[in-house]
Amino acid sequence: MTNVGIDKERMEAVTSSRPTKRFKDFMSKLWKHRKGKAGLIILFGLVIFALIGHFAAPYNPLANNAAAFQPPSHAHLLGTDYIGQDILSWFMVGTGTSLVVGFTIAILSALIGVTVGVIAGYFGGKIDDVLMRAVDVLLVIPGFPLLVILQTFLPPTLETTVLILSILGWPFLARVIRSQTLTLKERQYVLASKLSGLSGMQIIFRDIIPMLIPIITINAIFIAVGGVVAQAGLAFFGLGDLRSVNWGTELYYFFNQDGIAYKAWWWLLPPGIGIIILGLGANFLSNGIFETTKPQKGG
Amino acid sequence: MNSIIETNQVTKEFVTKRGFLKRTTSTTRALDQVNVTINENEIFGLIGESGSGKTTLGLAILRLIDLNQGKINFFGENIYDLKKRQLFNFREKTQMIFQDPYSSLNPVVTIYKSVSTPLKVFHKEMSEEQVVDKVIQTLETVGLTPADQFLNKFPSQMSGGQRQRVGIARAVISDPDFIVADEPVSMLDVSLRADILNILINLKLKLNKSMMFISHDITVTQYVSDRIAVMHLGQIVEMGESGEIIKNPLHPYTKTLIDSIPVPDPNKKWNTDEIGGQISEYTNEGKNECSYANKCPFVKDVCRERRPDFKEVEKNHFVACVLYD
Amino acid sequence: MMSFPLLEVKDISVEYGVDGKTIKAVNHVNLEINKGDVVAIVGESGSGKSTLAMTFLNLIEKPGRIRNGKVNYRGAKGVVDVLRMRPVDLMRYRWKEVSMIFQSAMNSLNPVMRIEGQLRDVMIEHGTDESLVDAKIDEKLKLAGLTTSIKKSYPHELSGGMKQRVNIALALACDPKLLIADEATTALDVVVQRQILTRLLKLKQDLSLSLVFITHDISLVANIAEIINVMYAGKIVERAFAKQLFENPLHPYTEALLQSIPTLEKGTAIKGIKGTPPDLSKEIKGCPFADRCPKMFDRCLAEPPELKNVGDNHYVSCHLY
Amino acid sequence: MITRRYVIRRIIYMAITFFVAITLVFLLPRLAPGNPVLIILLTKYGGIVKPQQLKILESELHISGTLWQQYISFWISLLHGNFGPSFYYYPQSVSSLIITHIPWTFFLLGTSTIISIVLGVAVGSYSGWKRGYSDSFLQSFSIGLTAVPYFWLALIFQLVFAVLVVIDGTHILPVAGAYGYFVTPGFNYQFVISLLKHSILPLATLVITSFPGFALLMRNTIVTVLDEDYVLQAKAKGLSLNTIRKSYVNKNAILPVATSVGLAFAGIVGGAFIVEEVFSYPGIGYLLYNAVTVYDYPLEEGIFLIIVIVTILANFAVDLLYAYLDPRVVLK
Repeated sequence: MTNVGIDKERMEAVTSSRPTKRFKDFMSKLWKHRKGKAGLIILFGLVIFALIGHFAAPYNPLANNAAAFQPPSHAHLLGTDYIGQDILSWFMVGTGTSLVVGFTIAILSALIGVTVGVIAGYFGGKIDDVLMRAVDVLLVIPGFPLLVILQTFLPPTLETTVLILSILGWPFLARVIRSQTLTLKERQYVLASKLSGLSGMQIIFRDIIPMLIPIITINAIFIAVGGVVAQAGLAFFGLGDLRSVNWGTELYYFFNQDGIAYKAWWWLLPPGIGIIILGLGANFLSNGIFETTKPQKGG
Repeated sequence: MNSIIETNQVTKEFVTKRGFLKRTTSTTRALDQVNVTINENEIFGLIGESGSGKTTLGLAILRLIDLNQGKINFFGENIYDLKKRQLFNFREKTQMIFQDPYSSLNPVVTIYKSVSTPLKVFHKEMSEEQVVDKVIQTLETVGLTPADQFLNKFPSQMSGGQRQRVGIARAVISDPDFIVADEPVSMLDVSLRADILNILINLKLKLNKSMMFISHDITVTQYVSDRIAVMHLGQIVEMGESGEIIKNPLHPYTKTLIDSIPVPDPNKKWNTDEIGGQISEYTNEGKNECSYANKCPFVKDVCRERRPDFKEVEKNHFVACVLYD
Repeated sequence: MMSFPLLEVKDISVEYGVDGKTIKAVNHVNLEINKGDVVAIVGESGSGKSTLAMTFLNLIEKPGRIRNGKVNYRGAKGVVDVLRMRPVDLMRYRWKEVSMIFQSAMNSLNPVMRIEGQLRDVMIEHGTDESLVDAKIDEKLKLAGLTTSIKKSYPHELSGGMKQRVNIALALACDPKLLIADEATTALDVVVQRQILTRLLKLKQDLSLSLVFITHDISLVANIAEIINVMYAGKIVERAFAKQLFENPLHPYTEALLQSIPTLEKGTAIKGIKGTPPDLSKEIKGCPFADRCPKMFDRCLAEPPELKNVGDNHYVSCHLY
Repeated sequence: MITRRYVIRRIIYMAITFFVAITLVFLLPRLAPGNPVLIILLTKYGGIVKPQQLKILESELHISGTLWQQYISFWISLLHGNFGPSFYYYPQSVSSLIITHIPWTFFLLGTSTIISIVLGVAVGSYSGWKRGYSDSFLQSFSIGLTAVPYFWLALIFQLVFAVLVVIDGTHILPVAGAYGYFVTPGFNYQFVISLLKHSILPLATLVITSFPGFALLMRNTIVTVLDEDYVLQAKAKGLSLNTIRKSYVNKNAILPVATSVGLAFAGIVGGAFIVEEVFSYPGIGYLLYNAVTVYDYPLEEGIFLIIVIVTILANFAVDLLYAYLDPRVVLK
């Protein structure tokens, strides 16, 4: 053949798999999608807000040197709480904690869920049976009462709460991933990879997991939001680490320290609005990812 | 002529469970004591309707499913006895071309990566430059010229016909001895089929490949094949030289099949008097009877009493039917 | 004697808006179907043949839209344009006058309704007397070659061939004048395909139906159709009686198509058509087949050819004639 | 279609789920190192406890004998329906406490689930069928509502109806309890009215936060179903829009909603519990909240096991309903 002398540049162009370019393409598509863009902006905004809170909150959230139950004023933009702590600072720092909680739960749950789902779906047989029965059991036990029982006996720290929520957060994802894997493994290119001599693990990482990334991301986003809400709910129930500064404990103190009697709406609104904004951002972003990655209908 | 593949009493059963408030299991024989021999440097056509077991046989010959019974020899060695290392060597020597050009290429993997994979796995000694050269050369063999411009493309940037060529390139690049082509043109537009079929014929003529060509379309099959086997409900009912099968079909099923083919001749209008009866669905449940007995116009009592033998009626022309006893 | 077409398509164009692009799926097509005709429309995927058939029932839906043209139907009350009917009239026209067997037999039956129910609702809504419905359901199922016992089944309990026959029974439910079969047998095995198509031809004779077959399989239409339309890139490029078309194909596309299909006679080599069909979202200045045509010359790139009668009702759209 | 095999398998699987839940409840206190009784006493009560309570704790936790013997005696008492005495409400038994409180939870859960499904399906099918502006409005509205956390909404209702909107010293709507202080429980007009009034805010909280999920799902499946070939064929058949909608679209679109009810139910349970806490509604969620506050472990465990049983049965019922709705489903 005449093509023996291939220059280095072309070699690289041919052999690189170009994952960064695919990511860039995806991001630019997402940015063009109205909801996807809105989701990105909202979530990015929340992160910035939390970062500012971490480094430059107006007050130490746990310093109680102002008068209690002060409505919003110049000194305290969101007023003060039952022992005179600055609510804006509380909320800013709390946003950070809640976001970290959600993010960690999402990562841990997604790791477990994807591993279980892909293994069950790809290898099938007995492993699949056992794993899926476990998933069914976990799915049917109502989460909140189970959380209450677990948190009662485990040390009341934020870490245990995150751990429990991660351990309980994956079953639904595992089920979704398994059914997707079952479809994907019927694709002829999986058989082609097998015939090309690739091993099961190589096929999983080449032909299965890349296709699952959008659906994993979408589910992880919902797990993150669910985790934030669940942690807040637990804290609200008086469980977990009540000294931690986050959205849930803010609501807990509002409810248990006469926030209602003092009509302290400025205390109640921020955490709820925070959760709503997070939920909206997550919804928009996942909707954007879904619509920009779904396969085009063939003509 | 040397045989490359020899199947011996190959049987594969699928079990389905169903029933209302009481459990029944039914067994379907996808392959029922199949004996075929595929020779070196030959295209062996396998035809049958959907559900006849033809794809299952293709998968069995590549050891992609487990058998209930029987053995399959590849160059005289039973592939179901191969150990891990030998199986790897067997994989190197066999390949498959798929039906669906859209599902047979991973959409996020470039053409270069798809096609080069068998080479990189089976020929680890090759340098990257050699691999690129070989990929380019192979793409040009299947008519993707200039090959350069396809290397970095993703499947979504190519047409169905081009993708099917990529699939063929992937199958031949590691220089296998034997290829199973499973309905390789049935999803392509009519005007694109001819080129693909001609490429397959050239693989045999120029590269001395042996092939099993699976299809439901007799016209297409006889165009590429040297010999044809007709499959019905998991059994081979007739086998012979392809011209002979078309001109002189023996089995009643083969006759019906050939009669039903549309021919591009306006003088052969279909006769509206010969309306067939009701269609019913049958499966091979492994009963001791001819698999065609339920539909055959020439059915006799004996057809339901035993299975007809698969015998050579004329030279190299085999049929399984009591009419030729 | 003047013959009046049963259905007359005049200068129809259909577009699809996808991803900000406009795809011209059907481009200024004219077609006539006379009473008792068996007409075939042959074309490869993307040629616009199914879209064209959809206009007969005014069934084009978003993102598609009919750009211009008329579909004139000659009914009991004279000629009406199907595309401009009042919704009430359109409901009455559909299925009662023109019915259709869809390509996707597997998916075109309602999965949660028994076969019986799907025949019953269309009969009742088109005014069949309640007391006659049961007998008619049985009659139509028998016409389609099915045992009447399957009426109690759900679609998922039937095989592909049986579902397609249910679709035939459905298409006959209201005794239409014209039946469109859109790739009605593509997914089926050849034996079943032949059984179903001969049955349709028989029904055509017995019930004085007109038939339109839409298919990609040019061999198939030779055996069943009287008049054949060849479609390419949204246009009819050739129309002739079956005998003429196969014995004397005029358009280079038809010629190439016939050369690309294998026949049972051994030894005749076949060859494909090089290139791919044009991108219908782009403006095509000349003949849409020009860049794949072996006989292409300058004029082909400059101006689009018209569909002309070159004698004996043989129409072709090519600058060679 | 439901096979016997399915029913048997399902019963076994329900038993397994229950078994896992019970074992978890049994093992949890033992996971912590040391004597669980001492740990509870020291950490939760600072060691100050009546001798009587110490006894209850010991018998309740079944801490005599080997782990295996403890486990068996734990099972035996459970099988007798005996969750032991409550730690805090002594001498009332856990079972009697649950029995007096659970009807309220059933009422909240049942009513809110049904209203949410009906409302969700109605809004979703309107939205999916209509498309256009009202659809995008309803969609954004539903998405917005799904993001609202129920406990926060409950607090907003509290704030508004307990202190902000009080006319002449009376509340427009009651904000605590299940019925008024002065009415006598029974089938009398005053009681029923009081009951309904008290349920408005808790129900509203639950319905507002859970119906949008059903609405979005219904809307999306309607949109998918409208693309199906059988809907196109139904249009070609010249059927009236009403028939197409009823027999072809809704009948198919309702199926995914039916499957989601089981999962959603497990979620609504959590919502109901917190709502009971906020509105001092005397269901088992409120009871659980109190149990958590006073470290009444036997009570927590009893409530947990009861709610597990209820959810398992609800899921089973949903599966049967689904098999009834979709002829294609064979429950094997």
